[in-house]
Order: sequence, then C-alpha cells, then structure tokens
Amino acid sequence: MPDGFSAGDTAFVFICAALVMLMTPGLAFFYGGMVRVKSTLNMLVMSFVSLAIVSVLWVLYGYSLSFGPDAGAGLIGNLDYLGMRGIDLNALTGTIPVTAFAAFQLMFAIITPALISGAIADRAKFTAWSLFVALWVTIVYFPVAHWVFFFDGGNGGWLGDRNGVIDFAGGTAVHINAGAAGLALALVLGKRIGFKKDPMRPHSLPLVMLGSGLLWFGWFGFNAGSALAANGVAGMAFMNTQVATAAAMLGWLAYEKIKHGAFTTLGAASGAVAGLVAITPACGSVSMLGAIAIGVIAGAACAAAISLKYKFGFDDSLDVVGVHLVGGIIGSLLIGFFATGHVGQTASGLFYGGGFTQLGKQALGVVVVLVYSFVLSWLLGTAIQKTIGFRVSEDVEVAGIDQAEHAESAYDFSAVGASLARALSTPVTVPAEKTEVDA
Amino acid sequence: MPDGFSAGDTAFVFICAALVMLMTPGLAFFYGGMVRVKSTLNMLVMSFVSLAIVSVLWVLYGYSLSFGPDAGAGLIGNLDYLGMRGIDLNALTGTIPVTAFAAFQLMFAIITPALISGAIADRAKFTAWSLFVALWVTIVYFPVAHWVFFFDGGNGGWLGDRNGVIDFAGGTAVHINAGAAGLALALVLGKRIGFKKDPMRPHSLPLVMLGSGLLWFGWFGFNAGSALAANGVAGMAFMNTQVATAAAMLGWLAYEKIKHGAFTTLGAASGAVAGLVAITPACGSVSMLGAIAIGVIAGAACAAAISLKYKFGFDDSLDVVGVHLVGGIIGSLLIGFFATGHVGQTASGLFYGGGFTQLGKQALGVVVVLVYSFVLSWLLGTAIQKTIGFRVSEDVEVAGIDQAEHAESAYDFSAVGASLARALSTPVTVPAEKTEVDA
Amino acid sequence: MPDGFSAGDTAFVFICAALVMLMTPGLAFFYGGMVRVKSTLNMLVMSFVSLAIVSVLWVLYGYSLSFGPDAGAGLIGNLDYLGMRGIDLNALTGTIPVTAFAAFQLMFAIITPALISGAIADRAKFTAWSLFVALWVTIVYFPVAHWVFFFDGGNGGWLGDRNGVIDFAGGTAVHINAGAAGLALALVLGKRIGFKKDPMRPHSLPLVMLGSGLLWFGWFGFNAGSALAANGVAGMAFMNTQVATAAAMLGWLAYEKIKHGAFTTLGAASGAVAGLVAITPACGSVSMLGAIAIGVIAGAACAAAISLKYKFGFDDSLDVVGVHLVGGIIGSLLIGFFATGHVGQTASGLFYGGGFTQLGKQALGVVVVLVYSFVLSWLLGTAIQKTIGFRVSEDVEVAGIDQAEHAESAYDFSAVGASLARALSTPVTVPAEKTEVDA
Amino acid sequence: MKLITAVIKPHRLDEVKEALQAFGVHGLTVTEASGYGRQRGHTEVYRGAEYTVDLVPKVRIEILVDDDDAEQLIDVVVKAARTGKIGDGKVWSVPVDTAVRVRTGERGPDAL
Amino acid sequence: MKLITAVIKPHRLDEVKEALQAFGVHGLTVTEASGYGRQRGHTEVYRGAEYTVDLVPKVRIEILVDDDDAEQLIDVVVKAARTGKIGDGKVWSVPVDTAVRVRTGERGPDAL
Amino acid sequence: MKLITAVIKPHRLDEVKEALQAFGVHGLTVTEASGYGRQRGHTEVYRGAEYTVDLVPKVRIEILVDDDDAEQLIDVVVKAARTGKIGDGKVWSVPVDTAVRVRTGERGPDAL
Ligand SMILES: Nc1ncnc2c1ncn2[C@@H]1O[C@H](COP(=O)(O)OP(=O)(O)O)[C@@H](O)[C@H]1O
Ligand SMILES: Nc1ncnc2c1ncn2[C@@H]1O[C@H](COP(=O)(O)OP(=O)(O)O)[C@@H](O)[C@H]1O
Ligand SMILES: Nc1ncnc2c1ncn2[C@@H]1O[C@H](COP(=O)(O)OP(=O)(O)O)[C@@H](O)[C@H]1O
Repeated sequence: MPDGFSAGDTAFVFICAALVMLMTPGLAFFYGGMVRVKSTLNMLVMSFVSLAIVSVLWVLYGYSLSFGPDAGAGLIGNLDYLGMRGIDLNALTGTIPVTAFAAFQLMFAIITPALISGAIADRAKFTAWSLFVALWVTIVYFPVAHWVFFFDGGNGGWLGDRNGVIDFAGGTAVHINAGAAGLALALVLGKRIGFKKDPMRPHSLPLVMLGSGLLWFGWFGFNAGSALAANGVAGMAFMNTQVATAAAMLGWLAYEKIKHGAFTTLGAASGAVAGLVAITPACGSVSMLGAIAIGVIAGAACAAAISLKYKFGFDDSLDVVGVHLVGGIIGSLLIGFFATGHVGQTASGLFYGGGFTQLGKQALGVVVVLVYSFVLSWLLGTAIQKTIGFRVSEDVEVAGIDQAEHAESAYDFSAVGASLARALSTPVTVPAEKTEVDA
Repeated sequence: MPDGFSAGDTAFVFICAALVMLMTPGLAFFYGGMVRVKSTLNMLVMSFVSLAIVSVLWVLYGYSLSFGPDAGAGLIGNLDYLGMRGIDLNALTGTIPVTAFAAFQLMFAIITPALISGAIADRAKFTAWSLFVALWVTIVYFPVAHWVFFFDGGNGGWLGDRNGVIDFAGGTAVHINAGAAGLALALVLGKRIGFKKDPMRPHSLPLVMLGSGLLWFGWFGFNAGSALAANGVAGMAFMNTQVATAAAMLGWLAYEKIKHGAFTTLGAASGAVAGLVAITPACGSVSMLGAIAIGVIAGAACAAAISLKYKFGFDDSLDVVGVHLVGGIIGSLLIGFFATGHVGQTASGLFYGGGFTQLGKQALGVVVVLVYSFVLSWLLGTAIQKTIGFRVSEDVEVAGIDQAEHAESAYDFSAVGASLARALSTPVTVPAEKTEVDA
Repeated sequence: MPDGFSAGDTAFVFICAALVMLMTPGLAFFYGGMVRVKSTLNMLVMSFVSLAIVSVLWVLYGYSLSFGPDAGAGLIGNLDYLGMRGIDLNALTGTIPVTAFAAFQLMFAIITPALISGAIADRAKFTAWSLFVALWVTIVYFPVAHWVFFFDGGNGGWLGDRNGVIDFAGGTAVHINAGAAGLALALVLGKRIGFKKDPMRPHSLPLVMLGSGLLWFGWFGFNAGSALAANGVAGMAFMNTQVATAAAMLGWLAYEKIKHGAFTTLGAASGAVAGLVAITPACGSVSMLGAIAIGVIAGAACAAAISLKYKFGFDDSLDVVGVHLVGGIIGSLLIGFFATGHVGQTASGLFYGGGFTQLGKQALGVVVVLVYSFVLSWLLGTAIQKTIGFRVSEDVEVAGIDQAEHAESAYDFSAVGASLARALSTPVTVPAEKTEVDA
Repeated sequence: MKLITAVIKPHRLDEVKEALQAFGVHGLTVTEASGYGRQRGHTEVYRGAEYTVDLVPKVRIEILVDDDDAEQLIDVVVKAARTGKIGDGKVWSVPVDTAVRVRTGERGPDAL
Repeated sequence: MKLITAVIKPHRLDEVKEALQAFGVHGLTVTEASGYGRQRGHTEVYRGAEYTVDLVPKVRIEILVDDDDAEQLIDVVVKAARTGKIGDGKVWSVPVDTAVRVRTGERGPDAL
Repeated sequence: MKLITAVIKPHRLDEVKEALQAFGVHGLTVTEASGYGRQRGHTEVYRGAEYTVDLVPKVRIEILVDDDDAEQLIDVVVKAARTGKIGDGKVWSVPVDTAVRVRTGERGPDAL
C-alpha cells in the first residue's frame, strides 16, 4: 500500500462500516417491534430494501455525487467516479483505502432513508416506498452529504468545509434530514385509521429492545468511526457516545416517571436513541461532562416532543420527528454552547469562551438542511401520491399491510399451526383467482 | 512480536473471526425462524452444536489436517500440529499470529456443516446429527479446506494453490460443499410428512430477518477478512460483498414479483443470502459493477432454483441446494467471466480478455468439490441411517421434534402460562414413567 | 499521536469495547427469554438501566476510583480523574489512548451489576434495583476492579498487581463478584411465589439463544480485548475462549443427557455461558488443550451446581450462583493447575511444574472477592429492603411485574389486537383514577 | 337465561361493544377464533408456491342475558357487526340452566 | 338447530374438515384449546428438574347444523377424528334457540 | 348431561383443578379468553399518553358432567375460583343432548 496508509486505521474503518451496516437491520427491528403485528413485515422490509437500493445507486452514481470533486460552490460532486471508475486498490482517502471510506459512507446513505420509514408505518405501498427511496437519496441525501461531509481544504461542501458548520457524524445530514422528510411524508400520507383513538401499542417490545441494542452497538461505528482513524479523537467520540446515550436514557425515564407515573421499556429504548441522535453531531467537539449534559437535555426534550404530534395532529407514527428531528436539532445547536475547542474540532462554543459565532453556524446548518429536506420530500411524496399512489387502501390498512403487500404473516405460533394450514390451505401454482374474499 | 507482524492486520482478522463466529448463531436464527414452531429449537441447536463439536476437533486435529504442512499432492495436511502443538505466541501466518489465522479459519469450519442442517429440518435425530457433524468435517471439510485454502507457494492445496482455482472466501469449500452435502442428506433422510401438501411456512419471519441481518454483518468478516489484512483488497472485497448482496435482493424480489405477484420478506432475506453466497468466491477478483451483475444473476437464478425440489421431489427443506449449491456454483463460474485481473487476483475472465482458461479452472473446482462432497456425504448419511438411525419416528415428527429430542417448547406466551403450568404440571425428580401418553 | 501509540492496538480495543457493550443487551435477552412472559420487560430493563447508570457514574468518579493513582495499599484509586478531568486526547495507557482503555473498562463495570439481576427475577422494584446498581458499583465494583485490574509496576491493586492473583479478564472481579452478590440478594429478597412447585420455564428460548449468541460474540472482546493489544496473547485468549466455550457446551449437554435423558437448548446455552465464565480468568495463561479441560469441567460442574438452589432452598432464579459464581471459582482455581507459564503470564500451575504457589494465590483472590461482595451486597440489599423496600407486593408478583412496574406488556400478537384495543381501551391524558381494578 | 354467542369480524368488536353498552349490557367474554365458511381466505406465497389460506381470523363473543332481552340483544349484535360483506359471521343463542357470579355466589339474572 | 362442539387432536382437523365437506357442511369455527383428561402429557426438563406437563394442545371446533343432520354429523366427526389412541377427545351437542347470519339477517336453517 | 362453563381468573385454575380432582372429575378443556365486566383493567403508558385497557385475561373452562352432578359441581367450581375480589368471573350450565368419546364412540355418561 502507498505511503500514508495505516493498517490500524483501515481495520478500524472497515469494522466501523460493518457496524453501521448492522444499524439498518437494527433500525428495522426497532421499528418493526413498535408497530402492530399486522404490519411488522412491511416495517422490516422498508428498511432492508434501503440496503438493496441505495447500495446499487451508490456504486452507479451516488458516491460520485457525494464525494466526487466539487462541481461548483460546494453544492454537489461531479461525475468523475460514475460506476466507481478510477477507484483502484491503492487509492487512499487520508490514511485508508478509498474503498473503506466509500463503504463507510455508503452505510450512512442507507440508514438515512430507512429512518424516514417510521413516520409512515402501516400505510405505504411498498413499490411507492422503494421508488421514494431511490429518488430521495438522489435529490436529497447525496447533495446534503456533499454539503456536510465532503472536505477538500475549504473547497469542499458549502456547509461543513466552507462555512464551518460542525457535524461530526451526521446530526444534520442524517437525522435532521430524515426527520424533516418524515414530517413531510406523514403530512402527505395522512393519519392512520384510528390515530389518536387506538393506542397502537408495540407488538413486541423485546424486538424493540433488540433494535435499540443493535443501534447502540452500531452507533460506535457511526460516531467513533467518523474520525476515520483509530486515534484519540475517535476515543473521545466513543466515550461521548456512550455517556450521552446513558444520560439520555435517564433523562427520558425521569421525564415519563414524573409525567406519567411509570418507567417504561419503550421509554428506555427511545431515550437511548434520542441520546445517540443528539450526540452524533457533537461527539467530536465536547467533553464527557458536556456529553452528559447534552444527553440529559435531549432525553427529556424528546420525551416531551413526541406528544407534539397529538397536539398538531400529524401522524408521525414511530416518532421520527420527535426523536430524530428534535434530537438532531438539539445536538447540532448545543455544539454552539458546549464545544470546548480541545476535542476533535477547534471551534469553541458559548460556554467555552467562543461567543455566539459557532452557534450561528450551527443554526445555519440546521435551518438549511431542515428546509431543503422538508420541501423536496414533500414535493416528491406528493408527486408519487398523485401518480402511482403512495398510500394503501382503507381495506388493506384495516386488514394489515403485511398480507396485502407481502403475502405473508409475521408469525405463526399456533401449536396446531401446521395442521390448521394443512387442513385449510390449498397449494395453487398459479395466482389464485381474485374472487370476493374476506381478509 | 516478530518482524513482519502488523497490529492493524491482526486487529482486523481477530474482529473478522468474531464476525464469522456470529454467523453461526445468525444462521441458526435464519433457519430457526423458517421452520414450523414445533421444530424451532432443534433447528437452532443443530447449528449451535456445530460450534461446540468443530471447535474441539479443530484444536485436536482439524487445524493440522487443513493447514498443516502438505502430506503429499496437495490432498491433506500432516499431523504436525496435533493438539496445536508447536503453535507459539509469536508464530506468524503472513503478518498475523497463527492463532488469529487458526481462529478465523475455525469459524469457516464451524458454519459449513451448520449450513447443511437446513436440508433436513424437522426430522433428524440430534445424536445422529452430532455424529454426522464430527465425521463430516473430518473426512469432507478438513481435506477440502486444504485443497482450496492452503497456500504454500505452489506446494499447497491442489485446487487453489496448484491449479489456480479462484475461491477467495469459500464458494467451493463452504457453499458448494455444504450444498452438495445437503442434497445428499435430503435424499438419505427422505421427505417430511406433508411435503408438497402442507405449506410449512416460517413460524417467525422477524427471526428469519434477524438471521439474515446477522449473516450479512458477519459476512464482511468472512469475505473482507479473507484478505487476511486490512488493505485495498479487503476494501474491494468489502464493497463487492455489499453491492452484490444488494443486487441479489433486488433480483430475487423482481423475480418473485413477476412470477408470483408479491414482494415477500422471505424473498428479501433469501435474495440477500444468495448474493452473499455468490460473491463469496468472487469478491477478490471482480469490479463493483461485476459484483452487481453477479448479484442480480444469482438472486434471480436462486429464486428460480428453489422450485427444483418440487419438480424433482427431494425435500431440501430450507433450500440449501437452491441457495448455497446453486449460488456457490454461479459465483464460482462467473469468476471465469468477470475476473478483471486487477483486483486481488491476477487472472482475467472471459469478459476481460482472459479467454476460457480461468473458466475451465473454475469448472474444475466446482465439479470436484460437488462430487466429492455429495458422494461422501451420501455414504456417511446412509451409514448412520443404517446403524443408529438418522431420522426420527413418524409420531415424533408429527408431534414435533423439539418435544421429543429436547424436552422443551420454543415459546410459552400464554398470559396464563404460569398458572396453567402450576396447575397442571407435577415436578418429578426422576424421569417420569413411560406410560402411554398423548403428545 | 504520541510515541508508543499503536493504531492497530487502538482499533482492536475500540472494537472490543463495542463488543463488550453488546454483551449487556445480550445478557438482557439471555435473561429476558428465561423468565415467564409476565416479567420479560422488567428483566430486560434491569440490564439496560445498568448501561445508563454506570456510564454516568464512571465519568463522574468511577474511573477515578478504579484506575486513578492508588490512594494507598492497593485498595482504591484516588480522585485525580473526577469527571475525567485531565484525560486529554493524546494521553495513553500502554499503546492506546486512555479513552479507549476507559471505554473498554467501563463496559466491564456495566455488565457486572447487570449479571446480578438474574438472581432476583420477577420480584424486584425497579427503583430499588436502580438504587442498588448505583450503590453497588460504587462500594463493591469500583474497589474490586482496582484490586484486580489496576497495574502499576507493583504499586497497583493489591490482589492482581501486588499479590499475583491471575485474573486475565475478570473471573474474580466480574463473575465471582456478581455471583456472590446474586446469592446475597436472592437471600435478602426471598423466594418467588411458586418456587420449587411451578416450573417457571423460559417463555422464549429463541430469545435465550439470541442472548447466548451475542454473549459469545461479545466475549471475544471481553477476553481477547483484555490483552489491550492485537498480538499473540490476544490470539491465545481468543482461541482459548472459543474452545473452552465449545467444550463446556459439550460437558453440560453430556451431563444433562446422562442425568435427565435429554439434550436441551437451554443446556446448550447455559453450558456455553459456563465455559465463557470459567475461561475468563484463565484465557491468558493456559494452552488450548488446557482450555478444553477447563471447559469440560466447568460445563459439567455448573450443570450439577444449578440444583444446589433446590437443595438449599434459595431462589437464585436464573442461576447466577450456579453459573457465574461456581464457574468463576472453577476458572480461577484451575489456573493454579493449568497455567503453563508460556502464554500471556509467566506463573506456572501445578501441572506445569509450578507447585502450589499459584493455586494459593488464586484461592486468595477467590475468597477475598467472594466474601467482600457477599457481605456488602447483603448489607446493601437489606438496607434497601428495610427502607424503601426491595421486593414488590404479592399481588404484583402474581399479576406480573411488567404491568405494575413498567405499565407495559412484552408482546401483543393478537390478530385482533388492534381492534380489541380500540374497542376496549380509552385514551386518558391524566393518570387513570385509582379505583379497584382487576389485573 | 340465554347465552348469546357471536362469531364476527375482529374489527367490528368496537361497534358491537358500543352497541351493547348502549343497550345496557356491561359484560362479555371474548375468545380469538378462526372461521371457515363461504368466504375465501387470502393468498400467501412461500418459496415459489402460492397457497390459499381459507381460515380467517374471527372474534368469538359470549354474552349471558335475561331471557327477555335475548331476542333484542341478538338484533343489536347483528346490526352492529354487519358490514354487508361476505364473512360477517353468525350469532346464535342457547338456553342456560343456571348462571352464577363467582365473587358473590348470586344466581340467575342477579349473576349478570 | 344444534351446536356440535368437538375437542379433537390438532392433526386430525385435516380429516374432519374433509369429512364435513363430503357431508355437505361448509362452515365451522375453530379455537385453540388445551385439554386434560385421562391421557398423560409430556415430560420437560428444566434446569435440572423434570416436569410432566399434563395439558395437551387440542383444537375445538363448533358447527351449527340442522336438527335433522345433527346425529349423523356427530358420527361423521367422531369417525374422522378417531386415531384410536388415548386423548382423541370429545364431541357433544347442545340445542340452539336461534341462529342468525350477520350479513343478511337470515334466521334459522337459512343462516347456515 | 350438562356442560358447565366457567370464566375465571387465570391464577385460580390451580385451585379449581384440585377441587375437581377431589370431587372426582378428571377431564376438562381450557381456552384462553379475555373478559370485560364491571371490573376495570389496567393502565398502560404509550408514547406520552395513558390508556386504560379494560380487557382482562381470563381462563375459560368447559366440563361435561352428569345431570346429577351438575349443581354440586358448579358449587365446587365457584368455591375454588373465588377470591372475593371484583372480576372473579361467571359459571354457567347448559343442557347437553349427546356427548361422545371419540376414541371409543361411547355415548352419554360413559363418554366422560
Ligand atoms: N355452520 C357453521 N357453524 C359454525 N360457524 C360457522 C358456520 N358457518 C360459518 N361459520 C362462521 O361464520 C363465519 C362467516 O361465514 P361465511 O359463510 O363466510 O359468511 P356469511 O355468513 O357472510 O355467508 C365463518 O368464518 C365461520 O367462523
Ligand atoms: N369431562 C370433560 N369435559 C370436557 N372436556 C373433556 C372432559 N374429559 C375430557 N375432555 C377433553 O377430551 C380430551 C381427551 O380426553 P381423555 O380422557 O384424555 O381421552 P379419551 O377420551 O380418549 O379417554 C381432553 O384433553 C379434554 O380436552
Ligand atoms: N354478561 C356476561 N356475559 C358473559 N361473560 C360475562 C358477563 N359479565 C361478565 N362476564 C365475564 O366475567 C368476568 C368478570 O366480570 P365482572 O363483572 O368484572 O366481575 P364480577 O362478576 O366479580 O362482578 C368478565 O371479565 C367477563 O369475562
């Protein structure tokens, strides 16, 4: 390998990329456990299909749009790397192979649209969703990743490299981006039948906990891996991730105990995710005590924020707005207060003598990504709804989307299952005639 | 540590070994979710016991047979490393400790027999299965691993090192090997009661998805780790693994949507695994666009291949043949077309000006491993069936193998479970008398 | 980074820390699957809250108490690192950043109290448990970690550094420590209603297997990572971990087949954990054949040990004593027999010509930690029981702790779930009046 | 007394319960059931083969009532459960000899 | 009309359903149940102790029929469900006052 | 013959079964059910809103008995199931025309 290469850093980034990959299945379980049993599979497969679609697009043109040489003004990459041409075995990004960097960043591009799916649980056509994912990463995620993550000595993305918005691991590009898109889609698709009336409780909290456990685990790759090297900055990001998450879980649990009288499992899981979201942009610029503060604030604030949807009447089903949008904003803005200037980045926040400068930059990043993502997602969702239709029919929604869209049921636990099935099903090799049926 | 040692490579291979270890539990869940509820545990524990048995045999003699100095003609290793004698702390394989290499390769030896178990779901005696695993790794896997994976400057294994068969991470040694053995055992044990009549649908698709998620995650260790170093080749293998898997999921979903009218969750999971299988031998020799092509082909072809069992009437219960044998063959042969000569290996395929040479070598590898594994597995299975019996009784199969072989049920979700149990079960400390019972 | 820094070692330890973090969710599933369905969530969240509480305390003062400069006689660290002050980006512990070391050790501090929770399944108030965790790590775990894990050239902890007790990865500090505390709490809280009468079988063995799979996976980080470097010692620890676990699974399965006539899934899972526990202290000082011996012994012995609780009548619900205390003692003492003097540590055991010296030291470590932990845990538990109360009411225990403590049910699989809920539940925004209810 | 049993579509339970409440009946017992009738089930794809699953989830409700209320109650349930689509289910009534409230031991109409 | 209830071994449902079909009955309602009788359950090992679980899974079938068909139908069900081994279950019949088809409101035999 | 149906609190099944055994009845069929009555359910918190779930888990027991034993058996069940707290459930009895033991075809009292 060429000079400047580090096997240690490379090993680290490879494994971090694998960890971030695991977050998408983790998210699938987190979301899948939270829906009612009749839409479990749809929820799972909305995340898994993002793995499939985005990976292929990334190789075809996504990497080039996000990390190709800047096409002008820091807005988007050019087409130099179409089909990954010119990326050879020995090419480096910093101290690691380009392939390692490309793999790591790909996993971010995959999970971001998957996050959106939680806002439209139980009611989106699978084909429409797949189309949305393909278009959304193309016109929203790839450009925004360029703005935030592409560094080229001041000639890179306009938010991060040119304007000094600090986003260590994706508070804006990933979480605000997905959260704003989730809000847009929740508005476009409308409320579920029974919203506000039916509690629609999680069908499997152990599945939710599995999801949150895998997310937490994978998030070390997400945050510490964003140092792109196994060094002290990564170490600080690692510890900050752990303690902010811990603090946020405590914050959420305390909030709900006081407000509703119980410490819930779902609260523990949601609090942890809220903490992970909030520390994402900040983990490379705050101290561990700062991380605890950010965590507690995010945990309690997101716990409060999830009731907004009842107040304003939008059905953000699994709280993508309450957790990712709100958590992402909190984390991004708090950098303006808590950045020490001594961790990974040199800018200082208000509490460390840096004045309001960094806070202003952070606000810029937040507003730009929020507005861009919301507007384009709304337009895209509306276009799909008006053409091929985005929402399933009322009958399908009542009977359950798993059956209608995927011809499957999540579970068959019946002790007599096999016998019942044997007795009462008839194998057919051609699609069954579409006669009047009772579902 | 001695000269030539690389901490970065070592860190990478250790973690990759852990990732590959996780694939066996992952496989257990993938398979376990797919069977009916009454044989869930048997399916899980068939994989877990492979972890137990093969690890011990590996230390006793397996490592020596596979990676000991060649005993002649590249057919098998000698007994120099019996009981791992002579492997000291500082001994290296390439740039990493021998222990790291041995651990990494052990995990391959564990998952290969575990893969076979899917072909004989619901009907194999656990003792017979355990015996089969021990014998099969000894007479089939350890030699084949030597043929394919043991390199010693042209004096290593006869397929890989001496005849230039390319198998980066185990398309022949692992997947064709297991697939052929699965076919043999499915024939030896015969069809399940209800085969072709009863749909025998998965009892838990979330468990299947968990399995496929963990497999995908672990497979980065399997494929990228096979570079045995954290370098550009590993990076190419990593990216190829991701995009081929993604493309295969799309291929499978497209096939089944066209043929059967629905995108299923099981199809998404199976397509991903088919892609992982097919890219396994090829990930070190093709470009990312080549990987996409291999993925799409494998996804669609395996989706078509799983109906072969209905046509030919062998009950390969969880499609070990359709996915691992067919996928392994596709991946191994397509190297003959898509090898670029510029990735990890220098041979070029037909599409890159290499003519038919490499394709011929690949065909050799495929045929040899397929035939060797099929014949020996059939003989071994038959011998076990004729002596201690391999298949459970009809009564046990109908009532469910979990109860009879493991004295357990997978789940007890009854809200009144505890009470019912308390009311209606009687603790006994000696085995209950064997009176006529109703199961 | 400063001189002496190794990116490879750092990458290794970061990932190992993430692996060890995952063990706590893994443990949550292992335990959560084992309880009856009505206390699933409580079991899960007892582990998750340990992640939350201990992480915050670690940063505030835990790291300082455990790994701060010795305050005298090797008994405890001083307060130099309160709030992690003075830990800067470039500070090293050996070849890795202090942050990496602190993160790795934090994960040990988290899982140790979580292990205890298995002894008091189904009956502990969540607030009391949380308080116990906070106090227990402070007065038990942090000091004991200092005794065992803090090395400073003979001026470190009194057991490990000053008296040569070998505990590579936590046989005493983690497993004996947790096991003795579990025994104490089981005595303080008393037996569950139905103990010895009601079988209280696992409600989900797949969840148990998921837990054991994740524990096994994470344990590579625990044990190999304890080398704090990606080197030959880590390699030996890695292989020893794998084969001892494998051998212990076989040992447990053999024991229960002979004694009770069936190979159970729960036995396979428990055997693996027993092996992991027993090899934890020993993995850096024995050969692979020694590891097999330790595994077999631990597997069979722990299988026998779990019936002690019926004999002596203490309700150690999920066998923390039988597996962690007994397994930890076995592993710690067997070092005195099997230490080769050639692996990671230089002391030799009885079988390798070292006489009884090391065995004596090991016995010292075992007894000290066992007694210290038991006594303090008993006092702490009793104090909590006498003040705020540790055990839930009989009504809550019968109806299920999930409902009373967490206002949730683990699952809702009803095909009609949503409709039933819709029909029969009434959203209220203020806490429901506390009228007489039927639960 | 009569025991009214109704096998209905799960998502009509809502309406049935409200109708019963309005009618003045405050107790019922529910079991999950599956039904098979002239209605058809749904199609599932598994491993390259399609299956028609004819068994359709139903909710089975039992209500004890006074003889006098029985006929009217049946009408109430039927009306509330009806969607007009195939598979709406059945309601039937059987005579009851005795009914007891476990808590108090009260018998007959008082037990309801 | 009569309501025939059968508690049978789960794996006989197949045969019962086919027999009913042949007899001309096209609807039924199924619930999962567990039974306890002179048959014994199975043994489970848990943590070093063995337990006999006496409760055995059963399927509970309900069929509404015309009075005239009742006796014959009972025979059909009994024959189809029989394995001759202990635990085969019970079939019983109770009188029905009214039966209504929810979809149409038809009553009596027409409701079936 | 009579069919006694009891809807009781799950954790009383224990006592009921022992009482039946003592009384000389050795078979029963159990289904899981949920009940709704004057008792209240529990409160669950979900995402910042609280819900009262009124449906409470119950166990539904069916016992076929001789006419002569019916009244006494009801008393036995009621006594064993009673906790005295609200939600204890109901027991009722309906007349049975025929009962058959599937294994042997025996009818009437012999079928039990
Ligand atoms: N003869 C019967 N006995 C018992 N239950 C029946 C009978 N026929 C139908 N059912 C129940 O009624 C449900 C609806 O029956 P179906 O014939 O499909 O609808 P409809 O009554 O609208 O014509 C079935 O799913 C089954 O549960
Ligand atoms: N008295 C009863 N009342 C209700 N159900 C009964 C009764 N006796 C038996 N059963 C049901 O019949 C099933 C078989 O009964 P059992 O006595 O084992 O078999 P057999 O009828 O072959 O002698 C039991 O599992 C139970 O569900
Ligand atoms: N009219 C009824 N018909 C059928 N089941 C009923 C009826 N009323 C109550 N139940 C059943 O009895 C259970 C207890 O009823 P509830 O009124 O709460 O208690 P209690 O009988 O102690 O006053 C309910 O959960 C329900 O299952």
